[in-house]
Parts: sequence; C-alpha cells; structure tokens
Amino acid sequence: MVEATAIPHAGPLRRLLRRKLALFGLAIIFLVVGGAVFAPLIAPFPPDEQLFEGLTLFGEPMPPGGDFLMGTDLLGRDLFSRILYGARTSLIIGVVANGVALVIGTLVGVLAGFIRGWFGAVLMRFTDLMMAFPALLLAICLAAIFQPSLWIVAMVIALVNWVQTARVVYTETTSLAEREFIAAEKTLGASRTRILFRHILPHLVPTLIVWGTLGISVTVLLEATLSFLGVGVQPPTPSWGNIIFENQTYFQAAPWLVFIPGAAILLLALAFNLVGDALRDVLDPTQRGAD
Amino acid sequence: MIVGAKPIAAPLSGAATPLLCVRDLTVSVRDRGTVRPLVSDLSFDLHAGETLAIAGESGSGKSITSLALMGLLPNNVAVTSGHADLEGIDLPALPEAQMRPLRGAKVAMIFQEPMTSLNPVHTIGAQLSEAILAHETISRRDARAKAIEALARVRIPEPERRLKQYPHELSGGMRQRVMIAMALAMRPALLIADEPTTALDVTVQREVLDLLRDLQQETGTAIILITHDMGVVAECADRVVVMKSGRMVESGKVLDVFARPAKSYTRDLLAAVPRLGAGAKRGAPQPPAAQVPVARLVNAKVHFDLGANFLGRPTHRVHAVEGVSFDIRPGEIFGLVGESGCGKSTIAKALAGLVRHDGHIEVSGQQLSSLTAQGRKQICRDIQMVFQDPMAALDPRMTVGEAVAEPLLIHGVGTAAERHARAAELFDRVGLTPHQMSRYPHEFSGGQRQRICVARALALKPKLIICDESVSALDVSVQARVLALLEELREEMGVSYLFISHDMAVVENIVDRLAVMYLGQIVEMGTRDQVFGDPRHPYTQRLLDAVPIPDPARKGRPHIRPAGAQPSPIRPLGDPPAQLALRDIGAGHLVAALS
Amino acid sequence: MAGYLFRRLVQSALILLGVSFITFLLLYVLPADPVRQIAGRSATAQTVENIREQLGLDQPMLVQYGRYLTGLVQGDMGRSYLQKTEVSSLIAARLPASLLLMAGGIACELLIGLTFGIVAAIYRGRPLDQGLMVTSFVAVSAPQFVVGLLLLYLFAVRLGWFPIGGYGTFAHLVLPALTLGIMGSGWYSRMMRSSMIDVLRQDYIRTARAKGLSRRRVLLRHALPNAILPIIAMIGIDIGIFMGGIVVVESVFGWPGIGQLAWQAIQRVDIPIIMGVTMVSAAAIVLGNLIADLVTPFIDPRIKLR
Amino acid sequence: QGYTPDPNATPGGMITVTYKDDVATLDPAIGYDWQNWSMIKSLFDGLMDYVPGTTELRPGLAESYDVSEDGTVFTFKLRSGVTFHNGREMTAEDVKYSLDRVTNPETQSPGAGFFASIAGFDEISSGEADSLSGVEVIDPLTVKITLSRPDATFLHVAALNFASVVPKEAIEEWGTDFGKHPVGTGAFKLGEWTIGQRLVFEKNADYWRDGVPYLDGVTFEVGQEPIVALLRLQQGEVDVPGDGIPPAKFQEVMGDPAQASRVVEGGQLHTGYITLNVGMEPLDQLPVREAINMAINKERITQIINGRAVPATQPLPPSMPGYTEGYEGYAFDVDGAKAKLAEAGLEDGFTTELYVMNTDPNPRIAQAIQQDLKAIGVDVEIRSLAQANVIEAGGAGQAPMIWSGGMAWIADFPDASNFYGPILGCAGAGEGGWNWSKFCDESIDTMATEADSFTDPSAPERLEMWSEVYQKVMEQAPWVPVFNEQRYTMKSERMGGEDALYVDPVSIPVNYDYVFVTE
Ligand SMILES: Nc1ncnc2c1ncn2[C@@H]1O[C@H](COP(=O)(O)OP(=O)(O)OP(=O)(O)O)[C@@H](O)[C@H]1O
Ligand SMILES: Nc1ncnc2c1ncn2[C@@H]1O[C@H](COP(=O)(O)OP(=O)(O)OP(=O)(O)O)[C@@H](O)[C@H]1O
Ligand SMILES: [Mg+2]
Ligand SMILES: [Mg+2]
Ligand code: NI
Repeated sequence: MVEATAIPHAGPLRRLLRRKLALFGLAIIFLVVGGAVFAPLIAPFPPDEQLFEGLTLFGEPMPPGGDFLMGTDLLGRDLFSRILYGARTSLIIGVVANGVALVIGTLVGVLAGFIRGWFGAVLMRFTDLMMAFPALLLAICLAAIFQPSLWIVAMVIALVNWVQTARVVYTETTSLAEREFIAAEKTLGASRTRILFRHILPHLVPTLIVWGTLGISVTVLLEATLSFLGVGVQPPTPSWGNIIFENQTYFQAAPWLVFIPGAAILLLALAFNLVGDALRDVLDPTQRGAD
Repeated sequence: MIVGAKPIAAPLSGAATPLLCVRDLTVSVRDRGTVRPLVSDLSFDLHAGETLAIAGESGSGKSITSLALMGLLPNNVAVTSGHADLEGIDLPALPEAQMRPLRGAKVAMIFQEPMTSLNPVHTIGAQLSEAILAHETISRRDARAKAIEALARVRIPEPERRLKQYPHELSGGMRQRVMIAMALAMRPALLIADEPTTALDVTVQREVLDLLRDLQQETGTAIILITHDMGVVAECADRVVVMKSGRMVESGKVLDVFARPAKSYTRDLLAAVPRLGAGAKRGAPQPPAAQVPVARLVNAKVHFDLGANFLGRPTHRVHAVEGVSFDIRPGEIFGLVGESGCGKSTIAKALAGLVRHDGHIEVSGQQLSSLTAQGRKQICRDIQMVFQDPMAALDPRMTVGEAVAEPLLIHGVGTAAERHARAAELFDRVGLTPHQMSRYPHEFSGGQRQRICVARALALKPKLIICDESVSALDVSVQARVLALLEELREEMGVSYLFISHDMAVVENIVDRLAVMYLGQIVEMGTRDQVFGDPRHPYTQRLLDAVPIPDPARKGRPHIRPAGAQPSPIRPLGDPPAQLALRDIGAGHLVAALS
Repeated sequence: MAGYLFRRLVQSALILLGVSFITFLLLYVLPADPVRQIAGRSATAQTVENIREQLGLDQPMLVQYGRYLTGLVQGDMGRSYLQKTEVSSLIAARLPASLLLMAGGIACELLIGLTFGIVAAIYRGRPLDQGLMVTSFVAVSAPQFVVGLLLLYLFAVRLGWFPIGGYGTFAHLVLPALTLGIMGSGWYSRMMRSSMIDVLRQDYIRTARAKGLSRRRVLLRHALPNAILPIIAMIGIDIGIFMGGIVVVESVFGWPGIGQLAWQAIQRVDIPIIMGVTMVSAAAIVLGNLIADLVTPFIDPRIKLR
Repeated sequence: QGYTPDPNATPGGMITVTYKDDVATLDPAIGYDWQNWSMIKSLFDGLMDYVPGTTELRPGLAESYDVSEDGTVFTFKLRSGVTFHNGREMTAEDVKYSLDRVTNPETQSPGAGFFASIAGFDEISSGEADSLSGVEVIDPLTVKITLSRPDATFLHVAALNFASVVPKEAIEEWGTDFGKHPVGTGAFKLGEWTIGQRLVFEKNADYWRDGVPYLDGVTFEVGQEPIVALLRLQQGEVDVPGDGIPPAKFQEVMGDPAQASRVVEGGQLHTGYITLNVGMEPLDQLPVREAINMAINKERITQIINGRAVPATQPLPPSMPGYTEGYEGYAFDVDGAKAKLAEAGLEDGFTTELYVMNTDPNPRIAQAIQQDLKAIGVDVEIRSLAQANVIEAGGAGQAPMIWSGGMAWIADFPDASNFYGPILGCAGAGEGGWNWSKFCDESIDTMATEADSFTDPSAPERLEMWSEVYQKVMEQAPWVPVFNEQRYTMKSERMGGEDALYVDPVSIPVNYDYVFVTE
C-alpha cells in the first residue's frame, strides 16, 4: 500500500529548505527586504516626487503600465517607487513593532500564568485594564505631545498590541504549568527562569507563530490609522498602510492604489506564515512523521 | 486459508467456525518516508463466548492490533497485508462508511487510557445514550433507560444520578466501568479490552475483572483482553497469545502456556512475574540502622481547599494527607500502598516540595518548610522523584540526553563535556545505549522512557528517590529489569526509596518496610513480613485479597466485594476527620485501632 | 460561583476606575482646548474665561476628576460641550445599534472562522487547507473600509439583495456585520484550525468513533465543544478590537452607533462624550471578558470558577 | 421682496438629504456647523434675511427697519401675526429675549461675539447685567436696538442664525435640551429626530411667507459616508448629498453627461489659505513670507482637487463685495522666490513645519505645498492632526504654517469685514485666538474699524476701504491665499427650482424653503 522510500537524515535548515512553500515564503521575504534596502537603487523615481506627467489633465492618477510600472497616485507619484520605500516603514512596523508586542505579550502572559499568586493577578488585571483602555486616544495624545515618528508609532503599536497575546499566552501557560513534566523540572531543582525559558516557551511557539504572522497585517494597517491621527510617519513618507488609507475611497476609480499595497501586505504576512509554519514543523520533534 | 507454517492459536472447540479469524495481519507505519512494520504476520482465531488474552512487552504491537481491528489506526499507520474476518467480513479492508455501523454494534473497544477516553464536556449519560442511539432506532427516553440499565449492570451506585455527572467527577475506576458499560450496552459480538485495569488499584481492578467475566457469562460476548499483567491473564483468559516486537511468540490455552511455556521468551515472562509471597523468600530485611533518617514525616498534613462562598472563602477541604508520620532510613526501601485517591502521591509531592504541607517534614535533617530558595535547590540534590507516567514527566521537546544531563546543568556540575559523559554513563547504567541520547521521548517505548526517568533521577546521586507508581505501566519483564536496577543501585550507592505502588506483589518483592494508607491516614505500618505475613487491619486484608494470582489453576476464588459508597476525603470546612491512633503490636508493627 | 462573581465585579469596577483616571489624565494633558471649540472664532477673551469657569475647567485636574467620578457614580455622565445634551442620553440612543452590530460581527466571525477552521483542520495539509489559509490571511489583511464598500457595491448596489446602508431590519445588519466580522474570521479560522487539530488527536475522539458515530456527529458534538474552549477567551478580547472597527463600519453603512459619536467627539475634543464612550466601551470589554470567563464552565465542566 | 417665486413650482413631496456628521444641535444660539446651519435657517427666522440664492439682504421677521443718521440706532417694525411652531404669536419681547439669551455667557453661544457692538454687551458678557441695555421693546411689534458704535455689518448680524427669534417658554421647558426640541417661526418644524439616524422636517403650514415652503418635508439622514450617499443618489434614494460629490467620484460624475447635467456649480464665500506665523523664525522676515507666497503653484493644487476651485490672490473670495478685481498678488515664480530667500540671507533654505487637518484632501494639498517649497529649498515637515489639535497649535502660536483646509473660513455673512476680525486682526492674535499668523498691524486694524463704522454696508467708499485693507495685509504676506473653492451640488432628477437655490451662498447645500420636486 505504501511505497518504501528512504530519506536520509538532514539538519533543520536543510529540511526547511526542502519544503517548497517555505522556500516560496523565504523568497518573498528576501524580495521585500531587498526591495526595502535597495529602494534607492531600484526605484525608478524618488518616492515623493509629484511628477507632472503623473497626473492626467483632470488630475487623475495614471493606471499601471508605460513609464509607471504600478501606476501613479493622486499626486502623480510613482506607486512602484512608493511601494519600495514603503516597505521600509512597513517592515519595521509589521516585523519589529509587532515582534516587540509579541515578546511583551508573551512575557506578561507567561509570567502571569506561571507565577500566579498576587503577582500574576496584578499582571493580568493590568492586562485587562490595557485591553479596556482606548488605544486610539492614547495615540492621539502622544501624537499631539511628541514629534510624530516611525519610532513613536512602533512604540504605540507595541504598547497596544501585546494585550491580546498576553491573554492567550496566559491561558495556555496556566494549562502548561499543570503538566507533569513541569513538576518534574521543579523536583530537579530547576529555577523558574529555566522552566519558563527552556520548558514553557518552546511549547507556546505554534500559537505565537499564528499570532505573530497574523499580527503583521493588522499592525501594518494599524500604523496607517495611527499615522492618520498624526502619530506615525507623516506624509510624504510612504508606508503600505498609508498608501491604502490615502486612496481607499478611490478603490473604484483607481483600484491599483488600494489593491497593490494590499497585496503587498498580504504577501508579506503570508510569507512569514509559511516560513513560520515550516519552522515549527521542522523544530517540533513531536510532529516528526506525523501529518 | 490457514497458513500452517505459522503458529496459530488453536480453536477451543474445533467444530464451530471462529467468530474472528485473523490471518497474517501486518500493520506498518510510514515514518519519515520509510515504511516499517509494527505488527507482522499475526494470526489467531477467536470463538464466541471466549476470552483471548494478548500479552507481551510494551511496544509489541498489542494496541496497534486492536486498533487495526476497529479500523481506527492513526493516520500514518495502515494494514499492509493479511486480513481479519469477523463473521466473514474482512474488517481492515472495509471502507470507512461501511466500517462505521459495525463499530460499537459488532466490535466494541475499551481503550487503554480510561482517564482520557471520555469526552470531558459531555455527561456520562449523554455519552452512553449516544452510543445506544447510534445503532438502534429508539426514543431518547428508551435510550436513557438502557443507559441506566447498563450503568447498573457495571454496578455503579446510583446510576440515575451518575448520568448527569461529568467524567472528571468520577474516580478512575468508575470511569473505566463507564467505558465498559458503554461498550457492552451495544451488545457487541466482540469486545476488545486494551489494558482495562492498568491504571487502577487492585481493589478496583478486581471489580472490573469480575465484571467483565460476569458480563461475558450473561451475553456470550467474545473478549480480547490485552494486558501485561500475567496475574490478570491467569485469572480471566481462556487462551493467550504472547507477542514480542510485533510478532506472535506463542499461543495456546492459558493453563498449558502457564504450565509448559514452549518458548524461552514466554518462560522469561512468566519467571519475571512478581508473586505475592515470593518476597518472603528473599530473606529478612536489614535491621534498621540507627542513623539519621533520610526523610522524616511527623504528623504531616496536606489540605486542598475547594469551593468558594461569596467572599471567596473555601467551603470544603480535601484532607488528602491527614497526620502521617514515618521515617525512611538510609538504604531502605519504604513502601506506600493504598487505594486510588488515598493520598500516596500527595505525600510524594509534599516530600518533593511540590505542594504545601502542615506539620513537620524533614529531609536529610533539614526541615522543608523553613528552607530558603537556595536551600530548597540544595535539597533537590538529595531527593529525586520518578513519576508515574514517564511520557508526561519528560519535556516532549527536549532530547532525552539533554533531559538526563539537565539536573547536572541546573546544579552546575561539571563542564558540558563532563555532563555529557556522565549522561552517557547513566544511559549505560539503566540499560540504554548512549547513541539513543539524541532522540526525543516519543521515540521510545514506555519501559525505555521509564528507565530514562530513572537515569535522570540518578544523575545527582540523591539520597532518596521517590518512585510514584513507577513500574505500574510496564510489562513484567521490563518491570523486573527496572526493579532489579533499583535494587542494584541501592546496593551500590546506598540510595533509599519511597516506593509507591498499587501492585501488592511488586511491593512485597521489593520493600523493606511499608505503610498502608486509607483516606489520608496510615492504617497499618511495619516491616514487609509483619504486614504481609500478619495483616491486622481489615483494610490491609482486603487489599491483599484482591491481588490477582498468576496461576490459572487457582481461578475463580471468591472475593469480598466492597459494599456501599466509598467514604470521601472531602469534608466541609471546620470538620476535620478523626485522627486514627496507631498502636504498636510488637516489634514496630503499628496498626490503627478500629473505629 | 456567587463569590467569584462578586470578586470579579469588584475587580471590574477597579479596572473601570483605572481606565477613567488614565483617560481623564490623557484628555487633561491633551493639547487641545475644548473651550476654544465651544466659544467659537468670534469669542472675546472674557467669553472664553466665562465658559471655562462655568464648565469648571479652570479647576485642578484632580478636582475635575473627582467631580466627574461623583457624577458617574450617580449615573450622570455630564453634558456634551458642543451638543449640550446629556451624554447618557446620547449614548443610550446609539449604544443598542453598536451592540447589535458587535453581536452581528461576532456571529459572522464565529460562523465563518469556525467553519473555515474546522474544514481546514479536517483537510489538513491538503490544497483546501492551504486555500483556506490564504483566505484567512486575505481576510486579516483587507482594510475594512474597502471591504465595506466592496460588499456594499456588490450586494446592495449591483445585486440589490440588501439595502444600501441604514439601520432597522435584519437585512440592514448583514453587510455591516459581515464587514466587521471578516477580519476576525481570519483569526478565528487559524486559531480554530490549530485547536481542532489538537482535539482531533485526543483519545475521546477515538472513543466517539469507536461507538460508530457519524463523522458529522464526531466533529460537531465531540470535537467542536472542546476545540472551541481556547477560542472563547478570544471573544472577550474581540469586543476591544471591534471598538476600532465600528468607527469605520458604522460610517460606511450609516449605522447609528457610538463609533461615529466618538469619532466626532475626538475631532472636536468634546470631553464628556469621549469620557462617556470610553467608559461604556471599557465596561463592554470588561463585561465581555467576564462573560467569556463565565461561559467557559458551561462548555467545560472541569473548569471551576474560583 | 426682491424675489419672484418660480412659476413652475408645485407644492408637495418630500426630499432626502444626507450628511456624514451627526447634527449636534438645532439650537440657533449654539449651532455653528456645516450641517445644521441651513437647517436652523429653515426652522427659525431672524429680523433680517437674504433673498434666496443671493447675498442680498431683505427684511425677515422685521417688516421694515429704520437706521438713525449716525448708524447706531436700529428700529425694527415686526410683522404681525407671525406664530411660533407652538402656536403662540411672536412679539418684540421674544426678540429681546433671544438677543439677551445669545449674549448671555450661560448660553455659551459661539456666536455671542457677533453682537459685541450692541450697547450693554460688555456688561452682559462679564455677568454684570443679564439683559442687553441696547435692546428695547417699544411696543409689541417694535424693537429698538442701540449700538455702542456704528457697525456697518449689523444688518448682516441680524440675519445670522444666532439672532434667530426663539420662544422663551420653550427654552424654559427644555433648558439645554432645546437644541433637540427646537421651536421657531421658520418654514419647517422638526417632526421626528432619531439620534444618529435621521431628522424629519415638516412643512409649517402657518408659515408667514405665503406660498413657501413648497416641500411637505425634508428628511435628513446623518452618518452617511459621502461615497455611499452618492451611490444612493445614483440609485434614486437620495435627492441631495449634503457633503457634496466626494473627490473619488468627481470624475465619474462629471464624465457622465446625464449625471453632470444634475450638478450645479457656483461660487462660495470661501478661501483656502496657508498661515505664516509672523512671530516665528524665519517667517518673521517679510522676504521669506513673500518667497513662500511666490513658491506655491496654485494651479497645480487646484488640479489636485479636480479643479474644483479657482486660484486665489487675496483673502477675499471673488464673489465677496470688496474683492479687488485685477489684484495680482504674488504670482508663481520659483526664481523670484529664491531671490527673495537670498535677500533674507536664507539661500540655503530652512526647515519648518506645516500643520494640516487630517481629512482628505488636506494632507494631499499639504504635500503639494511641501513639494513646491522644496523647490526653493524650504524643507517642510507635515504634521497631520485632528482638527482640535491643529486649532490648538494655531491658537497657541506654535505652528509655523497651517493649511486652513477643513477648518477654513466660510463667511458667516457676505461682508468683507467677515474675513478680517478674528483671523487677521489684532483681536485674534492673542494666545488662543484664531489669527494663526499672529499678524497684528495696528494701522490696518484702525482702518478696518473705520470701514466698519459706515452705516451702509455696501457704500462704495467702504468697499474701497476694505479692498485697501486686504491689499495692505497682502503686502505683509501673513497668508498665502491658495484657492477659492467652487461649490458643486448634485441633485436628483426630480429636484426643481433655480440653480441659484442649489448654490445659495448662505444656505448650504440648498435653500430648503424654495426648492421643490417635479413629480
Ligand atoms: N502513531 C504511531 N507512529 C509511529 N509508531 C507508532 C505509532 N503508534 C504506535 N507506534 C509504535 O508501534 C509499536 C507498537 O505499539 P502499541 O501501542 O501497539 O504497543 P503495545 O503493545 O500496546 O504497548 P503498551 O503495552 O505499552 O501499550 C510501538 O513500538 C510504538 O512505538
Ligand atoms: N490539586 C488538588 N486539588 C484538590 N484535590 C486534590 C488535588 N490533588 C489531589 N487531590 C485530592 O487529594 C486526594 C489524594 O490524592 P492523591 O493523588 O494523593 O491520591 P493517590 O493515593 O496518589 O491515588 P492514585 O493511586 O490514584 O494515584 C484525592 O482525593 C484527590 O482527589
Ligand atoms: Mg498499548
Ligand atoms: Mg497517585
Ligand atoms: Ni481467512
């Protein structure tokens, strides 16, 4: 019934690279990172140059094609160049800020779930408080008080987005902490830090991959909302979320202005997910053979 | 049809056609691209009303065989050749859609893990009547009536009330009985019981086995009983199939096989079976040394609070351990026996510092409750624990080599290379090969995992090892090896043990002294000879009486069935149970006064 | 149970107190003067001072906060600076619509997310699973404004199945709820998938199959309730996430909820309304979490509330 | 008076108008929003009024009025038989009560300042008095209003919503909730108000003007996204989208002759401008401000908003009396601008900030401005914020430059003075004031006061003076006037009435009292 085909043992990296989907994901990530890093070399136009020939006589943007690979936006700027430069902002937000939020959330959730007692209770109630707190208001205040910048928006996102992760991680940690192998570690005299980092965190990886990769899209779009409120990067600096937000009412008149950056966000999130999924399968010994 | 070259379990009565006819069954697993057989060329017959035991070491393919018959193999495992005909229908070849109506109706199965085999979110009643409704077109109310009847048949008290309860509200034994009730409610032609009693203590095991037998007599169901306990085989089965590494080693009538095992493996297996009374032959335990005890409990208590009133105060309290005192002397094996839920594990946990306790517990002269974090860590070097379920006690994401070296790392012993060398040495010590160190726990069999846990416990050269049901899940041969290992280590390193088990035979074979617990308190304590040779407390007597005897010739002796509902350690707050006073009846043999 | 509820309610009240204080503080330091908005462009300095005094905005922050809190405890959320109407009546008029929308959104995301998640778990690793994964990422990555307009254009304008925005009947609810729910459905389908895969490996699923139950029954009755457990905690979280979404969805569909009220108030620093909406939404979130926690024991009898 | 009713007009029918933002209040003393301004106009009347579709004053509740020689005493003769929606007859007492109310600080009216020229205003606003000494009831149908100084714009002020006549008993009944239960004398009365959803106006059958309104009622649907409102208009569900044609749909509408024919274009008393903070380095130097004025490519900016505006040269919009015909202002001249910068010693340019409100198309316009200034070496950082934050920054004088879009000045009344006082005069230049340039030139201020002291608002000398005032202002270049927005009102097929009613300069988007439906 089943063919016997032997495959020799291979290291995790080799095994990762053997997966087509993971390779596809890696390729996209490299493409985006490369595009962001080498934007000045690749971009056909400066990202904020409002080109005279970029608008029609009636002030309409140009559709993709011709000089403009992805068309132009409402100010006659080359969309392709803006997408390339926008990748810088969006990578920082989607990967760094989202990553920081994930780390904070994981730490809080894991500590609260593992240590319990009054410390855990205080952490969780603090999480509840943050969850109930209107994040946009915080953003507006920060916007009005500080000079808006990418780092502020990254900070706000990290401050706001860890909450959900914390709650989910908390639930999972509490049940993990009840598992017998944790008790076994305690009898070995393992310190709490060791149990946390060596034995609990690795088990949270699958959940974190789901949350982390879905979080990319969410934070990239959130960045646009925050920028709109004045917290984030200010025009004319492009970001993928911004490009969508600036142009979303034009989705019928100039669909490329919405769908191209949308597709970019989607691809980035998807690529990270593919790599993440593959990594999990490769690293998780219990998954071997199964599937 | 019959392949003569292979040993085939001979039919009990040659005339009748067998109910189940298994021929050359091969089940293989697809693993990392290779296909590896788990069960090879298995053949046997089974007739109506008969009980066939499948015995053999852990990982020999017993469960896989039964899953193959049910058509419930895991995704990556499949029947690759051979067939298994039930009343002429080849079960493994049936497509899922046709197999489904047969499940439950024709073949039913009681799974190995009773604790996890019931759905936690549905009531017992729902799960029972669902099984009935799946195969009969009757009204819900009739199904309910049948469910009550089925529960009554497995002698669960107050069946109507139980219907509304959830699995977690029942004890392990009850859950097992529910599983049996469920399987039997459909009156299958064939019932497969996969280690139905492994997780149960002797008294409950006794009840379950009796039940199966009674029911078989009533309904004429054929039973395949999978077990590693030769006592159970001897008591319950008509015929036996012995398996090893996925192959059948020997088969035949139980009486014959036990009396005249043909194969050396079977002989070894039978020889390894611990027998009650065999321990006495081992000679008297060493006289109690006058040294400081490694561990000492004085009036130790552990309570768990339950429920909450509107101020958040608990309303009930579990008196899990209620005033227990004993010491463990250096080099001694101290046994702790008692039925499920009597507080054995809780004592172990209190000693290991995993639960809070009241009273006085001291380990190598230091009182536990007054320790600092550093001191607690230090104590861990002296006291180690081997858990009941080795799979659960190992981090599934860590290689076993790392796991064994971990205690050394935690306590900062040696360099990485030294630790590795020490781990390799320990692997050797417990009968594993060092090149297995890079594997993960799920890649080992149950017995091997247990040995890994022992190796981990030994890494720090502790003074005391707590073994909480450490050998219960192992087949006899592996069990014997592990026990021998413990014994050896004691001799070599002078380690003491706290040995917790429900298997009286094992206990008798290994311990020097023991305590019998009931509802959180010790009812009898003394040396092995005192307690086994002269049990005074009625509870001890009942416990000993329930032990199955691995001798088919002594089948069917009458048992005292415990009557009425069991008393519970859960009491309202402010209503502690009465403390039993222990009376010395000579030479340190302590017995509680009868209440 | 009663004790648990009591403690949780006390904790919730403390959380709300915290939220109210932080919000008040933020609004106090916010560089935007509500009095300017009230007084208008032609106001003299005298008028401005008069208004500031009347509203008590000349008082120290803690005094103002104390006054607000005293009112709040008595159920008085103050009056809008610009509309002059009682905030409580403004919110009361709009809250039902928002709650309905959220309920619809949760229903949509559960319906879509859970179905997709279950199907993906069953067809794990096959093309259907991968297709659903991409779909869930599309759902998460799609900006709500565009999704709303697309749905509106397609189903209301082109096909005429639903009214073009508005409020009142069930037909009005479908598109807004869908728009709100689509993003969450992506999350739920991913979470449900992994939870389901986990549950399908459990022994009791094998038991259920061994009883000869139909595939449907095994999935829906035995796997689903167990798999949904980790998801329930998320429903509580959702209400918080929705607070951002309803602003967009309500404006696209002309839905008379508190999102629009809040948005206008923020643009014009109408502090009593901002405070009111914040408190109401915080209460909704806290309540949502509480309900999620209270519901779990009904699905999972093992969980005891303590 | 000055208006001939449309002979084709047929009475009856309801129309539907949509708005994005909710209606905050219908209290004429409070309402100062884009949406409720015209609504209040239809619910209430003041002593004065405008000829529909024009900026021409005509008497409203006053049948006639007299102005004293020195222009400080106005005597209004009221119409008799005018009733409030509650049935009570309106009298001179109500006029006095209404003016007292709007100026009383307790009312917190944003329009109180308009009445500053009435004698007794200072006392009432400081709380010393609770009634305006300058407003006297002579008899039940005569009111005499005395000003503390001549005010050419007073008749316009009397036509403002803030001067609407309200019945005392209704206000006493509802208190601050009067805004949700308005009672006036207007052509319509409030029928139903479902908060957050819709308001329904019903025809006032007892309206004192004969023949109007034509419509049986108007339904205002609020919370409607402009794009969706347009979709609904195209589906025939909406008659007038109150927020106009959204930019994203403009080309589509104008490209379709059938739809374009239903779009009415007209002027608007609006100017979009950039304020240059004269108190901040280096904008305190005139050449720098001039350079910025010269650097802005106004044509291009109008192109960005689909050409729905005309480039501006001065603060006043072209349709405003007093507009200086032929004034060139600062022409677009990049080299000239660079030269000016060099003159200020800033040939290398400098860095500054531009505040802008964050709703489309304002950030886009800001970016165009940014690009233009970059061409002369000025680096502009854009700060796109919520309205309130921009206003705050402007008032506090922290913002070097502000693009006025979204908060820009649409005249309260069609008089040249309306563009000066709070936004260019010294009065608004203080902390928190609306003069975001913080521009204050005493001599110009004096001239403005002088121009306002005329009795006749349309006296040619007065308009001449105003023209001079604004030219003087432009010499100092505290603003960059960028464009004057044009109004494009779209209507459904069934809407009737002259085009002028759809671009009525005071009643935006349409004059509800005079439009009708043709089916
Ligand atoms: N899903 C699986 N994938 C790979 N190997 C498996 C799987 N399930 C079981 N095996 C292997 O099949 C062999 C037989 O397993 P089985 O469960 O039948 O043993 P058993 O005889 O029931 O042992 P025990 O007494 O421990 O229950 C073991 O070596 C086990 O490791
Ligand atoms: N964390 C806990 N909370 C509440 N009750 C508990 C807890 N742990 C144990 N118990 C209760 O304490 C009692 C003693 O449990 P313990 O695990 O010590 O039994 P045991 O003797 O080890 O039984 P078994 O043979 O089944 O392992 C039982 O009634 C159990 O239900
Ligand atoms: Mg097994
Ligand atoms: Mg135990
Ligand atoms: Ni055969």
